[in-house]
Amino acid sequence: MSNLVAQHPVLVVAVIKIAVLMFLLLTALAYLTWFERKVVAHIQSRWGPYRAGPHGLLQPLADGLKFLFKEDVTPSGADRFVYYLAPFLTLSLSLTAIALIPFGPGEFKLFGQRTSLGIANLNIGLLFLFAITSLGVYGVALAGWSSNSKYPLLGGLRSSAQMVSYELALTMSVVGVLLLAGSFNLREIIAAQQGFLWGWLPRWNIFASPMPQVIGFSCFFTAAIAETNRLPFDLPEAEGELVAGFHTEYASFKFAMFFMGEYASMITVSCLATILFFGGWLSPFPQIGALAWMRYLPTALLAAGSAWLVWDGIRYETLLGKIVLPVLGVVLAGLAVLIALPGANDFIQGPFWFLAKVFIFLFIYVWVRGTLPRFRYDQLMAVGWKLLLPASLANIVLTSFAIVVGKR
Amino acid sequence: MATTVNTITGTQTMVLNMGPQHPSTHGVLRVVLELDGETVLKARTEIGYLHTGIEKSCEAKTYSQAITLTDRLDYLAPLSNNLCYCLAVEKLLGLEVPKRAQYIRVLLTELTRIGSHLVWLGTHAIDLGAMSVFLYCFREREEILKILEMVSGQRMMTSYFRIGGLALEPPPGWLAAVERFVGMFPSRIQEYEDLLTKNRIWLARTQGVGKLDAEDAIALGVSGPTLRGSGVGYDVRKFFPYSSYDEFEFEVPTRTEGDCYARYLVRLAELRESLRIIRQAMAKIPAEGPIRSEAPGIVPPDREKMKTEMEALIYHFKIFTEGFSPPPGEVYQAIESPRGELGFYVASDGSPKPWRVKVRAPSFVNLQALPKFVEGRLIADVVACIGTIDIVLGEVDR
Amino acid sequence: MSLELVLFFVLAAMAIGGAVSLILQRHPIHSALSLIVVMVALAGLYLLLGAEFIAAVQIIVYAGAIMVLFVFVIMLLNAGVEARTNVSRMARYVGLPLGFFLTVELAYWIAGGAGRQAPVSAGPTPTRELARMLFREFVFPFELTSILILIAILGAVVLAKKET
Amino acid sequence: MVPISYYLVLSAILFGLGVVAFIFKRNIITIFMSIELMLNAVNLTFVAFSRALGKLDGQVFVFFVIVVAAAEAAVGLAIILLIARNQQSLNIERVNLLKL
Amino acid sequence: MAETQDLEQNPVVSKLRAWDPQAVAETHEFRGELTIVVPREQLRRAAEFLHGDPESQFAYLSDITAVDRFPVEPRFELNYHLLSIPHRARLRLKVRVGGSDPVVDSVNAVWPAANWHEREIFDLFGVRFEGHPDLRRILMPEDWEGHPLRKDYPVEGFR
Repeated sequence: MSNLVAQHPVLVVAVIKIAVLMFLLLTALAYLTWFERKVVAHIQSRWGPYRAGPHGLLQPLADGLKFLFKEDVTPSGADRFVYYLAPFLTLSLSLTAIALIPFGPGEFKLFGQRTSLGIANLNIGLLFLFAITSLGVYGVALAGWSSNSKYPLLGGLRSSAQMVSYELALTMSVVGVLLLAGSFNLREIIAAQQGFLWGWLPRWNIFASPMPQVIGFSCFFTAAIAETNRLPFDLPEAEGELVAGFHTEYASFKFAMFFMGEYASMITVSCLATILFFGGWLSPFPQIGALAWMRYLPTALLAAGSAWLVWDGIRYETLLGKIVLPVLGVVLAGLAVLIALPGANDFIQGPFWFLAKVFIFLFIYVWVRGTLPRFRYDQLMAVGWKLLLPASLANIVLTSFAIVVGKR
Repeated sequence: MATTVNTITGTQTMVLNMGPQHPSTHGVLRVVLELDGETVLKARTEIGYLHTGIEKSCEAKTYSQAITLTDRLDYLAPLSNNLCYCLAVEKLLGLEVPKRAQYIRVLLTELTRIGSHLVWLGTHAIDLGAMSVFLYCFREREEILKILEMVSGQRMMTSYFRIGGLALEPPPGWLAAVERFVGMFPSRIQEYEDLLTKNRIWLARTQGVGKLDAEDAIALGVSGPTLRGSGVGYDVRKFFPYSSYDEFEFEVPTRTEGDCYARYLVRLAELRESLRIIRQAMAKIPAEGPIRSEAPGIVPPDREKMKTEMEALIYHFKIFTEGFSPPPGEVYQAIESPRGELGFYVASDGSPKPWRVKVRAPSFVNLQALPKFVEGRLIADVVACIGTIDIVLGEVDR
Repeated sequence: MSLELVLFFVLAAMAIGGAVSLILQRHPIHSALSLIVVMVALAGLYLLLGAEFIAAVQIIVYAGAIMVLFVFVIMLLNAGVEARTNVSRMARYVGLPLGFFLTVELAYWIAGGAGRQAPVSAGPTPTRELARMLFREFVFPFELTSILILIAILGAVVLAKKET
Repeated sequence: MVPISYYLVLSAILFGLGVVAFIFKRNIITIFMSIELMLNAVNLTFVAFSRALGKLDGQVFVFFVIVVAAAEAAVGLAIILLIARNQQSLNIERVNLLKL
Repeated sequence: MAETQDLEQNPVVSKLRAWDPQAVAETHEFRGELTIVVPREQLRRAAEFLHGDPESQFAYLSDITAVDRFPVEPRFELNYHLLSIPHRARLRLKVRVGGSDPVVDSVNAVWPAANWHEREIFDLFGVRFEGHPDLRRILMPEDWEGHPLRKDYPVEGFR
């Protein structure tokens, strides 16, 4: 085996990249919950987490510990194997999906291997992403079935029907993008969106000629919210009706796995929306004289953030906050300086814009959750089959027509 | 898993126990649903999980002591219960309450109505998934509870109305607090409406759901907004005015659709009408004047008198040790509580303890309509229908 | 042993294990899960064979749609553990040996006969080529499948509606 | 390099197992699944040969097989649903009359 | 407390008298509330009449209350609080039931609202309602012994 590894240094690099990404991702997941709670709290005019650490920054840690140490109850009569399998399936699939996401255009060297940001670069990357997400339904359906309880069963039934229906709309809504890009490869899809219309409007697929993918994007994002079981489509877990839906009988870390799986798929879907419709890591500003300072936007933002942290930290009520927040601010300031250096600055542009767009989508997710009521099951199906699917089909027809006409 | 075969359609049905522990049953209500897929074939309502025997307890208390028990009935509108019980006993005694106390009673019960409707709106919305509305409503309810605390010293179990008037002189500055609330509240109602009234999902979830026509509504004896949403303009405040309600100008909002959305609109309109009544009451309440009627032996004397007059001290002692004895007879007094016609039947045998106290709880009667609302509809509608009846289990089970 | 061969054996073991488990499991859900394992393993084998598109379609359609449908139906019908009824004697005493024999024979002949054929050099087939074949040479059958699917949808709807 | 015969042997074994499952299972749904298993085994052969011969026809065939399998699953499961409703059982031995 | 003379002029009372003299056993008024005592056998018919009669239209049943007058016999009083929405009038129908055989006709068919009220009275007083579709205990557990609101049932319950 050891010679196998020596023969294939790619494997070593891949393992290291996976470890780093996994670490970053799990941290991001934890802080995504913090972010969601904070944003929803502010929408609802309350403070959100505030006790654990300054601004509740240690809340994810506290939550994690709580999940680990809670009693883990298995309902009697549960199908044990499947009951344990389901959360693993959910989490591992949604984590796997992120392996296919490219985070930036740059390349770097590791153990003499030139390698890119992102783990896998497949020719049919998009198809594979869909393949993995299409398996996601098993986690939910099996969890519902194996709990041997009625609410989870109903939740599981709902989810399998819902996810299968919306997957169709999800897949169909990106066909327009595929037609424009002519490739399944996510990097090539981004590359196809380079350039500007009339010198200022980025040629992202959402604006692209000959056929802006506005319909496609609306369908995609709606279906994506449904695929990730978030409000207003969170029927499989609808706490008002089905208590907690498919994960009613899950506690402790198994519950946390569902939770993390949901947030991981939120990230995946936001990344996909960014890549397919909003130009991935491409900057929205043309690199012309007046806007050249945009290269230093990440630095500026970080610097502003660090200044605010220091200012806020000094005034903070608790001693811990008085120490932690300014230190964080100084670290951010250091980062800001670091990414202003010429070599790093080029490298950081792609990931910066990519993550910024992903962040906006995640914010929209939370915003929607804070605003809308929930659909009823039959209405949900009606939206999926009678609105989203025809709209995305129409989008395909219109796009292909526009391409044919455009070629003339 | 228990599945039974429905003999009529030949399909397998599933019996689902919704509650008594369920997030959307607003307490310990249990609904036994027979489901075909997600469609409700039959619904059976089981209550009694919060039965505390309040009516029996009343028979062992003096008339004044029983007031504290009424707080626990509809714990979202304690002052309505206080008011109804006091009015019933006052009717039994033939006691007239000073105008100032009457207006303060009206003002506070209307505040309670707003508070109760806010809880209804918030929980109804969160049942249907609109989480933010819930927190907005509780934000405003907090202000009301603060006013109640200011006046009575208690946020929820107020026991502020006493037989013959009020417990205490309201503290200085309380009207300013009401004023602040009244000034702020209309924009807040608008906020809820912005989030819900024209929201497509909200419309889809409530319109045409939980239909009840006027005839069925009357036959089932439902009252309050549930009845008025079906187009019957029965409001006790207008029909049998009590506590000077006839001196106030207000509308009784009705809708004819008879669905959840109609009831939602009725209740929202009631919020505005209550505000109107509160504004009028604020103008009417005299700055000075007695808050208790002059009835020696029934109404406790003022603190001041008690310390100076021998007679008053004796009455005070007698009232709080053995109570007072109304003449034998029976009365039924109804008021319009936030949930509908709240009635107290009080029978006296001439002793200091009521012979029988019966609460005509609006939630109890309205809840009977639930199977009518949900049969043939989906599980998700059950939640909407329970929410739209606006039940309080403390009152249903008593 | 080359990496490819290792992968092949791992995936083959997964596939065979899944198939055996499909037979041995008595609850339909477990059988369905076993079959999903087989399908995922096969998708991996397709990748080894360079058929990227087919591998993705295998997972999306087979594992992600058809098997979900199976699981859905099993959950919907609340199917219990399979009754252990007596297998027909014919199947037990004639069918099993025959099936076993058939498998061994097939394997033997294939291993002996077709094994000489060397595999063509590596490199995934471009999806573009596959698309070209589908829409040029096989365009008629391709369009026919859409009619087939339409008919299947109609059939399913009619069958499911029959009750009412 | 994996010799093509390995794939073919694997395919044969899978097909055989599919046949065994088809014969031995009593539950209609499982029997249906064993058919899918056999189809899958055949697909593997197609892809393997397509690779060995350097032609794409095999993959196109697999594509068609998958489409047919999907159509079959839709109709087949609808039939199973009907049987389950009318017979209250999924046991193949109780579905011996040619009627639903 | 009864001013029988005056009440003869009351339209509801006179209407009911005119319809069936047997239906009114006695009438009283206390604090402006009209009470008509109806013999047990006549209750169902009187209810139907009051519900359907266009001049009374007591279509709305507010409440049914039972009172235990123990140890007086007949022990139980059932008070039906009726409301006529078009006429804005209230009326109390009273029925007296003996303790030895506490049975009354159910008015469930006249006012469906009576369903739970009658179940509650059955539960807490032990008065049975003839013709009730679903006469089960409602507040107390199914296997509860005794009827808690009866006067011979101690407030603390049986220990």
